[in-house]
Amino acid sequence: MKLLYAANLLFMCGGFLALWTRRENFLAGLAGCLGVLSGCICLLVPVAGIFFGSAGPVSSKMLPFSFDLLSAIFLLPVVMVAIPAALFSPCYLKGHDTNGKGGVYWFFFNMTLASMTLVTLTPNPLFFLVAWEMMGLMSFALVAFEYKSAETMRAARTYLYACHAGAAFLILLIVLLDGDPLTGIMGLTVFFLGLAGFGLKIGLFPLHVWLPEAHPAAPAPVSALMSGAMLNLGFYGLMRLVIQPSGPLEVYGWCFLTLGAIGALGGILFAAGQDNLKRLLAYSSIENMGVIALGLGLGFLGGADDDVIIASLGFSGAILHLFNHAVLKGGLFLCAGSVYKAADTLRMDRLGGLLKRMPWTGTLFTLFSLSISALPPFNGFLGEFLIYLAAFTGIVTATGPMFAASLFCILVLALTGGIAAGVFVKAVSAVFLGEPRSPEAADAKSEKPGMVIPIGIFAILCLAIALWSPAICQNASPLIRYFTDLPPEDINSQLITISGYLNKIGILSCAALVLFGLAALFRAFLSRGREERTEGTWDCGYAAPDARMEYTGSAFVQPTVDFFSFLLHSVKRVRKPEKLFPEEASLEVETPDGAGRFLWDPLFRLTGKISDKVRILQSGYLHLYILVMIVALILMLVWGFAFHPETSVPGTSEDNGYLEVQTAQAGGDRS
Amino acid sequence: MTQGSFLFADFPIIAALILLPLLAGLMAFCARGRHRLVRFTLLLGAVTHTLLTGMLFFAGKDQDPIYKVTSQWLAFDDVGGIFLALTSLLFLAVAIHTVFWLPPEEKVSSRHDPSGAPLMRDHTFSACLLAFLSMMTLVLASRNFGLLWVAVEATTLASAPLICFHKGAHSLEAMWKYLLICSVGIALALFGTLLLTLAAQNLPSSSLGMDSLSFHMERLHPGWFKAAFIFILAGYGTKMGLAPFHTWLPDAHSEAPGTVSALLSGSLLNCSFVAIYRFLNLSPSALRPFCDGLMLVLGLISLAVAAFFIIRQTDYKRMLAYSSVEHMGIAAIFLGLGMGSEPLAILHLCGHSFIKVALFLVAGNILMAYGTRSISEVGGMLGTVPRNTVLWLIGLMLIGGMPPSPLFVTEFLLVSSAPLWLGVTVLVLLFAVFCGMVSGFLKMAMGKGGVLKTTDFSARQAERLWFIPALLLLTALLAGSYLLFSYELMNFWMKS
Amino acid sequence: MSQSQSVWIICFLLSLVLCPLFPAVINRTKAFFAGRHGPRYLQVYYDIFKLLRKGSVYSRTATDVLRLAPMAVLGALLTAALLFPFGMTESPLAFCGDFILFFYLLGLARVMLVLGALDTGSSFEGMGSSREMQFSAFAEAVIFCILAFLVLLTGRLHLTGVLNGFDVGAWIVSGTSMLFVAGAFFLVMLTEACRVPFDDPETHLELTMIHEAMILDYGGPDLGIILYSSYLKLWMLASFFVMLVLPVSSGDILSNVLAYFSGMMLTAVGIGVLESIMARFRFLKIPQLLIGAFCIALAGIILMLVFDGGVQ
Amino acid sequence: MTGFPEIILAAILATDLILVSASRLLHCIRIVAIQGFLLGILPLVLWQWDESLPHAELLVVSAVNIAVKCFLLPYLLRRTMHSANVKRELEPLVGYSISLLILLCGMVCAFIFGSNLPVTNFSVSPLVSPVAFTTMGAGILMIVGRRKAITQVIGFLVFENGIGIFGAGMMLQYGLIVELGILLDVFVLVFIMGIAVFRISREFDHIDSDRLNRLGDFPAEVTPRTGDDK
Repeated sequence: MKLLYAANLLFMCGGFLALWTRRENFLAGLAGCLGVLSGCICLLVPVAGIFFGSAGPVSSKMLPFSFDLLSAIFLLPVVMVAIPAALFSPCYLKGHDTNGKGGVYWFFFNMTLASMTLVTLTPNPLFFLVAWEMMGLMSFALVAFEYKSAETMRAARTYLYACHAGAAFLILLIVLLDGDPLTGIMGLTVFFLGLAGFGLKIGLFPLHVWLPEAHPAAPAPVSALMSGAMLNLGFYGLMRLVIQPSGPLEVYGWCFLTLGAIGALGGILFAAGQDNLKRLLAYSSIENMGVIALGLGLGFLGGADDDVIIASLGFSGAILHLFNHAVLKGGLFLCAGSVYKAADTLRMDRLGGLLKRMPWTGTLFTLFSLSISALPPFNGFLGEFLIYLAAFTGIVTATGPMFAASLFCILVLALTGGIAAGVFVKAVSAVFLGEPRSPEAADAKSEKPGMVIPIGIFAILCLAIALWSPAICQNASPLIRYFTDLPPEDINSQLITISGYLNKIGILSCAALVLFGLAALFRAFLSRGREERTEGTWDCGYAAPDARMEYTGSAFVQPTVDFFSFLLHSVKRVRKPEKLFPEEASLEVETPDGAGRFLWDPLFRLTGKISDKVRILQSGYLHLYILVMIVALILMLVWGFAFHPETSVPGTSEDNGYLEVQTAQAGGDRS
Repeated sequence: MTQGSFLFADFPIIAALILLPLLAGLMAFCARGRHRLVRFTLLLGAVTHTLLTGMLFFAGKDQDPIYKVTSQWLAFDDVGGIFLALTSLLFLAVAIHTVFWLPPEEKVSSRHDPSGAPLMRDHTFSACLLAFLSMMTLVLASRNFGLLWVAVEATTLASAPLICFHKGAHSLEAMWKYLLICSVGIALALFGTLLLTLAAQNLPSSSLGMDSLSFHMERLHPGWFKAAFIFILAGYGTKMGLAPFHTWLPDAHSEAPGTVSALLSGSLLNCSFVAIYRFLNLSPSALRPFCDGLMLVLGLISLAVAAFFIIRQTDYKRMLAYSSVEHMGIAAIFLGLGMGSEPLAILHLCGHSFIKVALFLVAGNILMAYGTRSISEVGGMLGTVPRNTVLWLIGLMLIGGMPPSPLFVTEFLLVSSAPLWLGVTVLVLLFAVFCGMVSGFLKMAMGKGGVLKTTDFSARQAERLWFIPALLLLTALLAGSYLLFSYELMNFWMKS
Repeated sequence: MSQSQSVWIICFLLSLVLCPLFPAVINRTKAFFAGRHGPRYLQVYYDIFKLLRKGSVYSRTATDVLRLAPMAVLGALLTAALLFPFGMTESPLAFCGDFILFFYLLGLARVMLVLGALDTGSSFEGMGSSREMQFSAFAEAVIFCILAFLVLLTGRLHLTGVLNGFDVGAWIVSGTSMLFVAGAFFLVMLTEACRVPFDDPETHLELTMIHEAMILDYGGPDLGIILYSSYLKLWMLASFFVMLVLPVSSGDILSNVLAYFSGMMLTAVGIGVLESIMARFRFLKIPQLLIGAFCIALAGIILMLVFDGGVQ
Repeated sequence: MTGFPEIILAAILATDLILVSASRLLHCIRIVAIQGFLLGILPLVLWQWDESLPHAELLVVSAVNIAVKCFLLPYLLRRTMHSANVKRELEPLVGYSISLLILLCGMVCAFIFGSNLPVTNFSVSPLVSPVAFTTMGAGILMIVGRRKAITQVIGFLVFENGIGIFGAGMMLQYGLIVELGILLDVFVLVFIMGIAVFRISREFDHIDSDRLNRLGDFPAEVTPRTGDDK
C-alpha cells in the first residue's frame, strides 16, 4: 500500500517539477521521465508481488483505497506501456517543446498516470468517479497537445464530450448504486448504464467515435498509453462497479458477446478503409477490445451454465489478449510516432520504402503487425487461441443458445482474423516496403536510437508475455471464482490444462523457428559459390517502372472495402483519365466513421437546428420581451389558481373571483 | 434555517456598511479628474466594507434589546450574512482588478478603434460601483419587504449606468433594456408586496416586517399569498434571471465591461435570489408544495433555455451570461426540491459566484486583448495569451462541473437527491450546456492564432491582469476539493 | 510411442517426398484430356533441383523481406505438417485446438509470401497479393465453419481426432451434411491452393494471376523452395479432403495408409479433370462463390443439428 | 356610488382612456401629471373624515406623491422631450382605436371581476380594484404598443400609478420610509431613463425602441457546420 501511495506521490512530484522547470526542456524532460520511471518501479513491486507471487489483497483503513488482483491485472499493462512511452517521449518531443510545452506535456503525462493508478486503486464509487474524470481531463490535455491544428481541436472536443457523457452516465450509475442491493430490472438498468458509461471509454462500437479522432491527434506516446492502457480501464470499471457476482450472468454474457462481435468486425472493417496510419491503429484497437469482450462474453456464458472449461478458457483468453494488445498496440503506436517524426506524414499513400532508412523500426513494426493479426509464432496468437478454444468447446459440449453463441463467436473471430491480416499487411507494405511514394518519404530522416530502444523494450515485453502466459492465465482463477459459482478445484485443474496447451504452442513455435533456421541454413548452403545479382523489379516488359505505378495501400484493400461498401460507405474522390493521352488522373478513398456520420452528427445537427429555432425568443425586440414576461406571469397565475384550487382553502369563491380578475387583465394586455 | 432566528443586528456597523460605500462613492464622484485619488477611494470603500463585514461577524449574534427596533428594519440573518461575506469579498477582488484594469483599458480601447465611443469617466464609474455595493448590502440587510423592494430597485438604478462604460450604441441599448425590463419586473414585485400586505391583513400586526410575518406565517391568507408569491417570483425572478424573465441578462452582461458583468452575475443575481428565498420561506405549509413546484418549473425552463442558447453561441460573453441563467435555474431547482436542500442552493450559488466572477474577469482580459467578442474571430489564444487561456480553460472545467469543482458536488447531490426523471433531465441539459461551452471555448483557445501576436501591446496588457482571477479560481478549486473529499471520506467512514 | 505414431512418421516423410507428385498427376491428367503426352512424373523433381542449383537475382527495391520470405513460408508449412495426421494415423504432437494453430500457420505462410511479394514494389505483385488476402479472408471463415462441423461431428478438439474421429458410418447416418461440408472444403481447397477455377497456375498474363503473380520476382533456389512449399500445402489440403471423404478406419493400419495414398491419387486425377473441363472464373465472382461455400457448410451444420444430417 | 372617491376613480379611468387614445406626446405627459395628482389626493379622499384627522404620515405621503408625480416627473419628461427634440407624434405599433378597444374590453372584464373581488372588507369603494387593474393594463399597453422610448417611460409611470391606486384604495400602508423610498426610486429611475433617452436620440438619431434590436441571438449567424458536430 505504501509503495502505491509512494508511486502516486512520485508521479505528482515529477509532474510538478516538470511544470516548474518548463523553461529548460532538458530539466523538465528529466524530471518528468524520472517521475514516471520511479513511480512505475514503485508500482511494479506490489503488482508483481500480487500477480506472480502470493501476496494477498491489501486495503487501507483510513482512505477508501484497496489493492487486489483485479487492480493488479489492470495496473500491470499501465506500467508496461508507461515506461517505454515515457522513454520514447523526449525524442518525440524534440521540435515540439518550444516555450515550455515540454514541461506541460510531462506534467499532464504524469498526472494521467497518477489518475490511472488511482482509478485502479479505489473501490469507492465516488472516489472512482473523481479519479475517472481526472483521468479523462488529463488525457484530454495530452490529446490537445498540438493545439494549433483544427483537426486536433475537433478531436480534443470530441474526446471531451465523450468523457463528460461517460461521467454523466457514471453519476447516474453511482446514484443508483448508493441504494440497497439492486435486483431485477434495476440491476439491469445499472448494468446498461455502466455499459454505456464505460463503453464510451472502451470504444464499444456505436460509442467509439472519439477513438479514431483522438488517437491520430495525440502525440504517439500518448496514443500508446491511451490505447494500450486506458481503454482497458473501462473493463476494469465494469468488473469493479457494475457486474455483481450474483447478477444475471447470461445477460452480461450476451451483451458482451454481441457488442464484442460488432466491435471486432466493425473495427477491423473500418481499419481497412483508413489511409492514416494512426487512425488504422485506433480502429484496430476497437477491434481488439471487441475480441476481449468476446472472450469475457464466452466466459460469462460458460459461468452461466456451469461450464468450467468454457468459463476458464474465456476469462483467461480475455486477460491474455488484454496484455498482448496493450504491449503490441503500444509498440505499434510508437513505431507510427517515429515514422511520423521521420517523414512527417502519416498518410500511407504517401509513404513507402522506409525499411531501408529505419531498419529496426521497420522490422519491429512488421513483427508487431504479424503478432497483432494473431499469427502463430507470436504472442498475439495465444489470447485468440484460447478464445477460439473456448468457442470450440462450446460447440462440443453446449446445446441451444450456448451452441449458437460459440458458432457465432468462431465465425466472427475467423473473419476478423482474415481481414486483420490483410489490414496489417497493407500497413507494413505501404509504410515500409516498396518504393517511397512521395518526396518527403523519399528523403525521410533515419531513425534515432532514442526511439528504437523503447520500441525494443516492447518487443522484449512481447517475448516475456509469451513465456509467462501460463502464469498470467493462472491469475484468471480468482476472477472466475469471484464472478461465477464454479468449484475452485475444477477451475484450477482446468487452468493447469490450459497452460499445458500454451506450452504445446510454445514448443511448436520453437519448432517453427528451428525449421525456419534450418531452411535458412539450407538456403545459405545452396547459394554458396553461386553468383547473386540485383536488377530492377520485373516489370513485365514495361521499360521504366517508377513509384507512381506502385500499388498503394488503398489499392491493396480496395477489393475488400468495395465488397463491404454497404457498411463502410467510403468516400471516393476520382479524377478519371480524360482525353486520348491522359496526363492527370487520381483516386483518393477515405472512410469516415460510420457511427459518427450516420448517428451522432445528425443528432448534434438536429440539436443545433432546434436551438436556432428557439432563438426567436431573444430576437432583440423589447416589446416582445415584455409581452413574453406578462404572458408568462398570466400563465403562472392561471396555473396557480385553476390547477391548484386545493390550496385556497378558506373561501374558494373569493379566490376564483381573484383569478378571473387576473385573466381579465390578461384580456387587457394581449396587445 | 428559520427566519429571524439568529441575527447579526449590530445597528451601527450595519448602518456603516450601507452608508460608508455611499460616502466613498460621493468622494470618488467629487474627485473627478484625479485618477489616483478616485482609484484609491474605490479601494478604500471596498476594503472598509470587507473590514466592517468582519467586524459584524465578530460582533457576534446578539439579541441585544437595544437593537430590537432597528432589527425590524436592518439585520443579517444567516443567509444574509453568508451572502454579505460573499458579496463583499468578491467586490474587493473586483475592485482590485478594476484598479489595475482601468488604465490599460483606456489605452487599449483607444488603440482598438481610435474613432470609437469614449469611455465613461472613471470617477462616475467608481461612484456607481460603490453605490451598487451599498445597495446590494441594503438588499441583504433589509428585514422589511417594502425596504427590500426599494433596495432591489435601487441596485438596478445604481448598476444601470455601469453597463454603458463604453459609451456606444450597443451598450446604450443594453442599458435601456436592462432598465425597462427590470423596472417592469420590479413593479410586478411591488404589486406582489401589496398583495402580501393584503394577505397579511387579518394578522395582529399588519406590517411588512419579516419577523412578524414569519412568526404568523401560517395565518397568511392563502389565496392572496399565492397571488403575491407569483407576482414576487415574476418580479425578482426578472432580476435573478430566471427564464422567461431573463431577457435583459445576456445583453447587459455582454455589453458591460468584464468587471461589471462579473459583479452583476456574481453578486446581483445572488441578492435577488435572497429576496425570492425570503418569500419562499414565508409560504404557509399548505402552499409550500405549490411554491416549490413553481420554482422547479422555472428552474427547469431556465436550464433548458440556457442550454439551447449556449449551443452554437457566437459571443463568448453572452455564453457566460447564459451559463449564469443556467446556474440560477439550478439554484431554483434546489429551492424547488425543498426539504433541506436550501443550503445546497446557497453553496451552489457561492461556488458559481467565485467561478463566474473569475471567468468574466478573464473574458474582460480577452476582450481587451482581441477587441472582439465573437468566438470565431478569437483563436489560438494558447499561443497569444497563454496565462489567460489557462485560467479560461480551468474556469470552463470548473463551471462545467468537473471534479473537483464545488459545482460538481452540488450537482451530484442534486441528481442523487432528486427523483430519477428530474435527475436524468438535469443531467441531459447540463451535458448540452457543457457541449456548447466546450465547443466555443476550445475554438477560442486552440487553432491557428487570430490576427493577434504575443508581442502586441493589448496582449501584453491583458497578460498582466491574471492575478485576481487565478486567486478566485484557486479558492474555488480548493473549496471544491475540500468539500468533495470531506463528503466522500464522510461517506466512506460511514460505510466502514 | 504407439505403433500408429511410428507409422505417422513414415507417412510424414513419405508425404514430404511425394507431395510434388500431386501436381504432376494433375498435369498428366490435363495433358491426357488435351490429347498431349505431357511431362514425365519426375519432371517436377528435376525442375526443383535445377532451380536449387541456380544463382539468384533480386530486385533493387527489395529488402531482406524478399530473401527471407521463402524460408519463412517453408518453415511455417513444415511446422503445420508436423501437426497433420497423414494417412489416418495419429500425430504425436497433437493437442487440443491444434487445428487452429494449423490453419493459422498456413495463414502465416500466406502472409509471409504476400509481404515478400509487396517488398518488390511491383504493381502486378501488389495486385496478386491483394486478391490473395481478400479471398483468403473469406476462405478462413469457411474453413472454421467446416472445422466447427467436424468438431460437432466427432466431439474431439484436435486435428488427429477430428479427422480420424468418424468413419463411413458418418456418411451413412448424416450423408447430406457430410456432402455439403465436403463440397465446401473442396472449393476452399482450390482457392487456397490457387487452382482453377479460382486461379490458373499455367496462365501467362500477369493481370490474371494470383499466386504466380506474387512470385514473379523470385528465381533460382527461392523459387524452388516456394514451389515445393506450395506443393506441400496442396498436399496437406488434399489429404484433409481425402480423410474427409473416405474415412476408412479398418483396424489394420497398412490398409488405411494404402487407402489414403490411393485416395490422394484419385483426388489429383479429379482436380485434373476439373481443371481441364473448366475455365477460370472472373475475380468478381470468386467472393460470391466462397460465400456460397460458406452457406453450404453452415447448412451442413444446421442439418446436423436438426436431424443428424440425414436425408429423411 | 356617489361620492368623492368614485368621482376621482372615474376621473382616473377617463385619464386612462384618453392616454391610450392620445396621439401627442405632450398630451400624454399632461395626462400622466393629472393622473399623478388624482392618485396623490386619492388617500385623502378615501379617508373617513368623520372619525378624526388623518395622521401626519398620510398627509406627508400624499403631499410628496403629488409633488413628485404631478410636477417633478412630468417636468423631467418634458425636458427630456425638448432636449432630445422628439417629434410630437407617437407613431404607435398598435393603432389608437385598436388599443382603445383593447383597453375597453380589458376595462369591462376588470369591472366584471374586480367588483366581486373579496376586498370589500378593506376597500372603501368597489371601484378601486377595477380602476387599478385598468390603469396597469393601460401602462402595459403603452409600453408594448408604442414605438418611442419615451412613451415607454410614460407607460411605466402609468403602471406604477395603477399599483399605487390599488394600494391607496385598499388603504394599505407600507410605512413612511418605504413610501418615500419608492418615490425616490421612481424619481431616479425616470431621471436616468431621461438621460438614456437623450443619449439614445443622439446615438441613433431616433428614439424608436423597436429599432433598438441590434443585440440578440436571432437570427443566429450560421457557423461552419464542422463546428459543433459530436
